[in-house]
Amino acid sequence: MEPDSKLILKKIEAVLFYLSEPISHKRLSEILDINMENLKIHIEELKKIFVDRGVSLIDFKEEIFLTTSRETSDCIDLLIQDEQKRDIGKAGIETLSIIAYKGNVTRKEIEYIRGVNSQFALRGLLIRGLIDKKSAPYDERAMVYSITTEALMHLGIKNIEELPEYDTVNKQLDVSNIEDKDHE
Amino acid sequence: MEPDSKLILKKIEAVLFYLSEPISHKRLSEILDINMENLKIHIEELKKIFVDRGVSLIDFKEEIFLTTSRETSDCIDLLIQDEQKRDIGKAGIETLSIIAYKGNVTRKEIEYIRGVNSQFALRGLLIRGLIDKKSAPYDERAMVYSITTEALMHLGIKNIEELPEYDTVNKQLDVSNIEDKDHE
Amino acid sequence: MNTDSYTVKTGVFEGPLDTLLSLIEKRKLFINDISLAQVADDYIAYIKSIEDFPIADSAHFILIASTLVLIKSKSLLPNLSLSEEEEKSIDDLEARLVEYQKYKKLSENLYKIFGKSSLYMRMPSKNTKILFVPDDRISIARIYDNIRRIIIEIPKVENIPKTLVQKVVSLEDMIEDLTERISRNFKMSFKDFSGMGKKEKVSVIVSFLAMLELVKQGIIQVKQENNWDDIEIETNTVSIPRY
Repeated sequence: MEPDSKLILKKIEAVLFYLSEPISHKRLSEILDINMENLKIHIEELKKIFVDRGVSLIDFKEEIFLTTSRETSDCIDLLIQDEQKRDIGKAGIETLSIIAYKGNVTRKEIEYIRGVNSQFALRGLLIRGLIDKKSAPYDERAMVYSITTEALMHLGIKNIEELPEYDTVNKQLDVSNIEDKDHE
Repeated sequence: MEPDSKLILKKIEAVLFYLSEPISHKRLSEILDINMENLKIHIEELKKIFVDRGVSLIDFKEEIFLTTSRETSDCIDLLIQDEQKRDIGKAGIETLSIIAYKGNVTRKEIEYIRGVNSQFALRGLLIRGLIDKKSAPYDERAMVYSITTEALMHLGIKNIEELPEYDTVNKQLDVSNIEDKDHE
Repeated sequence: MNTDSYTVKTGVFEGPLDTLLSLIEKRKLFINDISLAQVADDYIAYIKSIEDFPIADSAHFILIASTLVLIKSKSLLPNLSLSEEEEKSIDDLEARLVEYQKYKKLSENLYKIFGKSSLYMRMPSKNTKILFVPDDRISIARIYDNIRRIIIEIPKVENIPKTLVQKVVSLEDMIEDLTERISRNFKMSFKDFSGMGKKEKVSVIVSFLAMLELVKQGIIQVKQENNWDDIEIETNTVSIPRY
């Protein structure tokens, strides 16, 4: 295979891997900047690589995506159960505490308060339904996190104001104008 | 390869694909219900599959995960459009370099080399997830910083040895040792 | 200059080692006592030009300035004997500069590849089934304990130690003090002026620095008869110009 062709294959694989959802042939051809005909040739080539593997390539109705293969499904089920059974960990409880007391809080604020990256902690809490994520009331594009009603019920309270010393703690968590502080 | 072994490989691949975040060797061995020794054999086997592909396997600090390969980054950049990606200050990149090349290093050592207070540079790197902080192996109370997989990914490398001039620098570092850190 | 080159934003404050290294590199010199003696004046001029010292770093700046003064005075007064400790601080400064230069170069190379051809993890799936599965270890008490601890650890900007600065004697004050005392006594010894033996080492060094500054400006002359002898300071003019 020509080197160029090899790179196209790699790029298709990378895009499919990165996106966790189906992508249309058309959009894929735009991203790779190649024509549809050329794309289809490469898709057929890529299918050969994904035979008898832990990940399968599905090409259906002009849409294409990667998914875990059938034989591994019991293992993935185990993984999902394990994800949900595990201790939420130090990062998880810290992040949850901040979200509980602060209410509608951005990832940036959480990370500023904790002083560490909290991407995976947030993801873990989301998957378990302890927190949810929505657009901020003040800005459509900003995403804010808050504790779910189910989580509050689990804690035996109806709203966050019932948390111990809610008012004081909420004020102490104020980190507005954090931009200015983050330089040397 | 035995059919059983083939299935283990598929399962590892599926788990890594599904999780989309690093998983420790230990947890992976539990989910697959195989011992660590057996797991490591299979990880090595799997690495061979992921040579020269659109997806790379990274095995760093006893954690493993899949990422897109560096040759495909322009395509993924198109999907992400993260303008802040290269946004790291002089203090940030200097501090990151010291941590990357020296490995487990204390704040004091970093400040001795840079000659300036590095508190905020360290915080910025921690928040971005480019470094992490833990107790030193030699002393519980001493905190040391080290580079994360996230940082490797940013630099487009799969392991620390791929850092520019890593070998040369490390040889020099073995010779020079900083005495009298306290005379500052 | 292309946009990818490594540049320092204007107005960004540089540290003492960085400043010193730039001065040496600007003259295309290697790091050694000769080049350090050559750039000592530039470095001191730089310190004097900065109005807002970052509090946390000013002590570092002055300490490095003192070492530079030692190096320079040794080059000006070859008879001058330095104590073992002083010799060591000179060696240390050279070693630190070499070390810093190495990391600075490495960081420039790292910057070239930073974020250039990144590897990416898979995007988290949007269709992940969300099941409410609390961890039984989550309780109000645990949340409260955690938040109390977190609040204590939120960085307070004003925590930067100010005490460091109080210990450091300002160069300007020293020069003024020296000028005044010289015009009063006409002839005095460096030992008397600096309070050697009584004051902290930093203060002695800053005095020396001030003295050299005055020599350079032609206000005073210094004389040292023999090694280890005290240094005599004399004024050239009776009226001391203000500067």
